[in-house]
Amino acid sequence: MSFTTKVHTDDGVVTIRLTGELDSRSAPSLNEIIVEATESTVRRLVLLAEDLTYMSSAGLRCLVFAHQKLGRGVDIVLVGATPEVAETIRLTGFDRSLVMQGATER
Amino acid sequence: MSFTTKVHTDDGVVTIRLTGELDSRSAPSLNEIIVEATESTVRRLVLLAEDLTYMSSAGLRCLVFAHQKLGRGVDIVLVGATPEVAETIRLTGFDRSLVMQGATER
Amino acid sequence: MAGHHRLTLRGGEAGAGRRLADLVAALAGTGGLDARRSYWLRLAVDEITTNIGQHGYRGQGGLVEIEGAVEPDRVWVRITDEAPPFDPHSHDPGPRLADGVAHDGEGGLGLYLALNGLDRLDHTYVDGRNVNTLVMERHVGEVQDTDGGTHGGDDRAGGGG
Amino acid sequence: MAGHHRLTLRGGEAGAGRRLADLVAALAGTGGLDARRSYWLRLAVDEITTNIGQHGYRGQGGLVEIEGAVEPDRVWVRITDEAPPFDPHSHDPGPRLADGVAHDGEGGLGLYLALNGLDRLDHTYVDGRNVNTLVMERHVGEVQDTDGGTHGGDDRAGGGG
Ligand SMILES: Nc1ncnc2c1ncn2[C@@H]1O[C@H](COP(=O)(O)OP(=O)(O)O)[C@@H](O)[C@H]1O
Ligand SMILES: Nc1ncnc2c1ncn2[C@@H]1O[C@H](COP(=O)(O)OP(=O)(O)O)[C@@H](O)[C@H]1O
Repeated sequence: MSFTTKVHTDDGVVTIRLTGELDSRSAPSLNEIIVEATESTVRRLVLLAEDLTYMSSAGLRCLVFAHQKLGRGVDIVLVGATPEVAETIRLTGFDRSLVMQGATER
Repeated sequence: MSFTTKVHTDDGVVTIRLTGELDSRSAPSLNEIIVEATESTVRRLVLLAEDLTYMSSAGLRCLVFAHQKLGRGVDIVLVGATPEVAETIRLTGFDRSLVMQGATER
Repeated sequence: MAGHHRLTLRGGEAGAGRRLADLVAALAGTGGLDARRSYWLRLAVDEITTNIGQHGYRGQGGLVEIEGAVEPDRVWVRITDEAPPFDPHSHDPGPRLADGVAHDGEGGLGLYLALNGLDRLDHTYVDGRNVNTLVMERHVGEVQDTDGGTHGGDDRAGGGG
Repeated sequence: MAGHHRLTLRGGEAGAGRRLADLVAALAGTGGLDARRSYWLRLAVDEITTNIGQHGYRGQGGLVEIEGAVEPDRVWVRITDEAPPFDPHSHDPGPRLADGVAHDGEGGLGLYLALNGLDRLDHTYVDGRNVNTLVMERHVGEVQDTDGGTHGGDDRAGGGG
């Protein structure tokens, strides 16, 4: 009674390959996969900022917006911010709402 | 004043690479990208059914569930259903709510 | 009796679906049902057995006996349970289907599919038991094939004999 | 006057940000401001100019004149508009920041950043015009560098002379 799925999402098109037998026992797992594939399930937002050369208060408001959009349970990680971008964030106290990390190896 | 983003989503982790200058002119585009990356934006659900060897009414209810979940604007495409699965769908009139397509080349 | 199979389940048992599928495959193989009729017989057995567990016993479990055999003119499967009396024919989703509301999320399609796929479904309630007898006729070609003894044989056959 | 630049904008003009950035880069280059002070001067110019367009002219457009020059002890940028009188010092988000509500989505951080980054911001309202003068002092090292005449030159310099 095996039933397996393979999900692929590309630009709003969710493709699910169904393999095997879909009955009352396997149906709940497909429902879960449909929910997962179609609902927001963001667990973490990582912003790579090494190449962000400038950020005004309008950019700061984007971070605020993301924070509100994602809610408390979701970490926002800012990676490799330049000194000025980092200072902008610290000056406004927003460093308390996100995780600031050093640059990644590329 | 160029600002570009590159978004990558993997298992609930959304990574956005920010390049260039984020000011009041480019901020709206980042907001849009945040919305897109964090909200459901499924435009189409494709179910590849060539290897679906059995589907009872419980499986049919999954399709009904997906249909309700996604709403009217989103096509559900069922590709390569076997004759029995196709008949199950037609018997219950659900073929009016999804697009049935022949098998794909693999 | 040729190709007689029996299976006893307690509702909600994991893996019952596989064993039911094997039982039907064995009967269909012996009886020489074609793939299509074999599929619909399996679906009917699945739907009715699933309903007994879900609705009859309300998910609490209970005895379900399945037996089946091949006779010269037909393959039958008999499903017996001790849940409250329920005649599958009493449920007619026809009007809802005609209204195009089959997919309103309320389910109620399992019996419709089961009844549609079978040649006959008899229900009786005797001695505190529902007895549903599902019948698929063996067509001439099928009967002949079966007499040959090899066609359609399914070596995944499970269940007792 | 050395390194004098002028730029006239109508609010909401596309590409103004780039031209403002170039103007500041040219002044900072001539004035020998380090990268950090150059950045904050540009940010202050951006924030104040953006506010004039958004709040002063309410997105309807209006005259904005930007001129700037390098003097022996400082780099200044003067932003003039014909919108209703508004003194940037009248806006103090300090209490909100102290309460940790900076990120409540109400904005109001642009002027805070601008005032923080500048050495001085003077506002006057004369003849129906807001005149904001943004000042960055040239530090000793920067002044010396600039006297050499080559350090920090930025050939992307835009705006009139
Ligand atoms: N064994 C049973 N005992 C009691 N009620 C039943 C039984 N089987 C089916 N029913 C009733 O008939 C309805 C239709 O069943 P079915 O077509 O299989 O759809 P579903 O199980 O998805 O509701 C069920 O919702 C239930 O109310
Ligand atoms: N040129 C201006 N004319 C009128 N009001 C202004 C002007 N500049 C700023 N303000 C007021 O000061 C507030 C704070 O401005 P600012 O810190 O830049 O944040 P924001 O523009 O994001 O609201 C504005 O919301 C607005 O009410």
